[in-house]
Amino acid sequence: MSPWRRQGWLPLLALLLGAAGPRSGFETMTPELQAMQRDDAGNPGMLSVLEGEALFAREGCAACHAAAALRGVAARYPAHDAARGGPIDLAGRIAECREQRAGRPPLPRESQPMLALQSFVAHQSRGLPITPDPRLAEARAEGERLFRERRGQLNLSCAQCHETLAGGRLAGANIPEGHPNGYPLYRLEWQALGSLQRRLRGCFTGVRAEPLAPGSPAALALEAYLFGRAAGLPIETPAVRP
Amino acid sequence: MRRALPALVFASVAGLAQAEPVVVGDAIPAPLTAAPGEPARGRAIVADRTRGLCLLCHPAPIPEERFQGNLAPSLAGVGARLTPGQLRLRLVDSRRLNPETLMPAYFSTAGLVGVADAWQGRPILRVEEIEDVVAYLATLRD
Amino acid sequence: MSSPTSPRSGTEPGRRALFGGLLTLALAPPAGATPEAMAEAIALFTGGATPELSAAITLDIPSLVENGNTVPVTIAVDSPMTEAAHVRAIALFNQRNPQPQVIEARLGPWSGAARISTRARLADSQRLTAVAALSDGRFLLAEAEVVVTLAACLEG
Amino acid sequence: MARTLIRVPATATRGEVIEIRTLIQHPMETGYRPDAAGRLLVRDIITRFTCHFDNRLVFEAMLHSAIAANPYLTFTLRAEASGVLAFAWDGDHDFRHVETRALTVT
Repeated sequence: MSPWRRQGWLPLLALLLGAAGPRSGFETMTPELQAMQRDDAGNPGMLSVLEGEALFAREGCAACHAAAALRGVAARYPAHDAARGGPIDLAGRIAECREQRAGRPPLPRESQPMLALQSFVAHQSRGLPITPDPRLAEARAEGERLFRERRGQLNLSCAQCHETLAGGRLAGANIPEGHPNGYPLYRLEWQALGSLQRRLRGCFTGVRAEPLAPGSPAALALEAYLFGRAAGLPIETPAVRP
Repeated sequence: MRRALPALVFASVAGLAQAEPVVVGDAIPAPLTAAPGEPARGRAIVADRTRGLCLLCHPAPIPEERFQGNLAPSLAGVGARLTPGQLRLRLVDSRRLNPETLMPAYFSTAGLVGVADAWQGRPILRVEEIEDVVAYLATLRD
Repeated sequence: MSSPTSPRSGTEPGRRALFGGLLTLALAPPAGATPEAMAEAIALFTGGATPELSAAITLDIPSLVENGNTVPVTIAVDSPMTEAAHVRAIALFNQRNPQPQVIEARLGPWSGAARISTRARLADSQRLTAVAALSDGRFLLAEAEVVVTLAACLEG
Repeated sequence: MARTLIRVPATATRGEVIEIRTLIQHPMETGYRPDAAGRLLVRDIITRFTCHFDNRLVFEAMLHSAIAANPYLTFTLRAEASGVLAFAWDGDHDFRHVETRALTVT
């Protein structure tokens, strides 16, 4: 097959996938918010990326990891971890690396330094498509079960809002498809950068359900499923969302 | 794929055993309280996004509340479309009519999964509030 | 400015947590600012002079925002920015936050242009007023209406 | 220590009007927001931003609670000569952060 022909296919494929594929929350934001995310000098999430970059150097991460080699890493997470026999997410990997290899005290998942390190690492993959780890099929299946399970006093599932009703309006707010491709991200509601786990906690609390414990097998399974259903979407870290 | 609901278990209020609402066809014809509902209180509950939650999904003729959802049918005219008994069943447990419904059961805790501690065993509304909301919705005739 | 002793006494369910999440508001419902308070703050800025509505000043702010916590705003004044004719100051006011002031900026001929951008917090849909102080003692005014929609699923 | 993002053109020609963009990490706690227990959180905002060019004040802004968290501010300056831009953010509880950037005019 001639290279021409092969290339001819790609845009068509992209178009077809684009039409039916996942839609980033970015696309349904106002032009002003899109501009805020796009502009590195104005995106408030970049402050965390900068902080992460400084920490990365100060904590000696660069001794093993060249920043350039981090490109693409976040697009492959959550990944299969042989030692755990299951998924590990980016925050989990960073925590493990710091503690076991660098001998540093643990950082809580939601702490500012951890969010900063995570946003710095994920930022290196900005623009790269999410490529789910094929070894996580089992976790994704469990995650999908959780995604479709109705829960909480309001008895709603993730799927009801973020699949069936995506694009509708819950009160004044647009319901996005709920993809994880921009985390950690700067949410105007938080007025801060936060993790996917924090966002999930918000949703669970919203339907008056007990949130999943961050880093628990259930939380990792749901995360693996969310990244699986967002396959192909570019990493946007640090995204900006309302 | 959803399991059939177990026999309907209606919530009881703080130790006081509630008479179980009696479903007749697609309605609960008898009020749940001796005192009739109060439409003004019902309107306030419908408008309150942390109590009734109705406006998150339903548009309603409550003009001072600007941002109303579009996920569920408008409440305008609902009092002409449904009898108070039909409204009551839809509030108490809409799943009785459609197991896949988006609408939460406002007075049933049956079959719920993973409810947060703070809301455990509690229905979304109390019987008096259900009656207030029914009374209000019944006034929405155009 | 009125006392913030009763920050949640306003009736603004629109800005309250949906779905029973805890409150994560940037601003409590307006306990203070009103059109009158805004007019007072503007009078303080102009020293009592009445600003003229003018096309020479533009207040660029989205008419609809998803979240009032961070609303981009740019104010620009068409001015030669010379010693003889320049903008001395630019200020932004609001009607429905607890306080009517948002920002006051001072500039001069060395600024080269009269243009500032920032991000405001808006407790609710409301009218904003930008006022520019000119070197000749005049004040120019521009207004904009902003509709703030709600954020759903606020977290606990 | 607060982190900042400051964008100053690397070089400017004499007489050119440049735009300076600044962003600083700060919660801008309004003083009107209740905590979980319903008590108002103490106000903690940046109240004043200044830019000096070679020790001469060229821009000043007074900020209020209505400025968003992580204050973003842009303004302009006519570049007449090379020199040092000094940015300072002052606020509640003795908050002070200073940054400098060189401006090269050709």
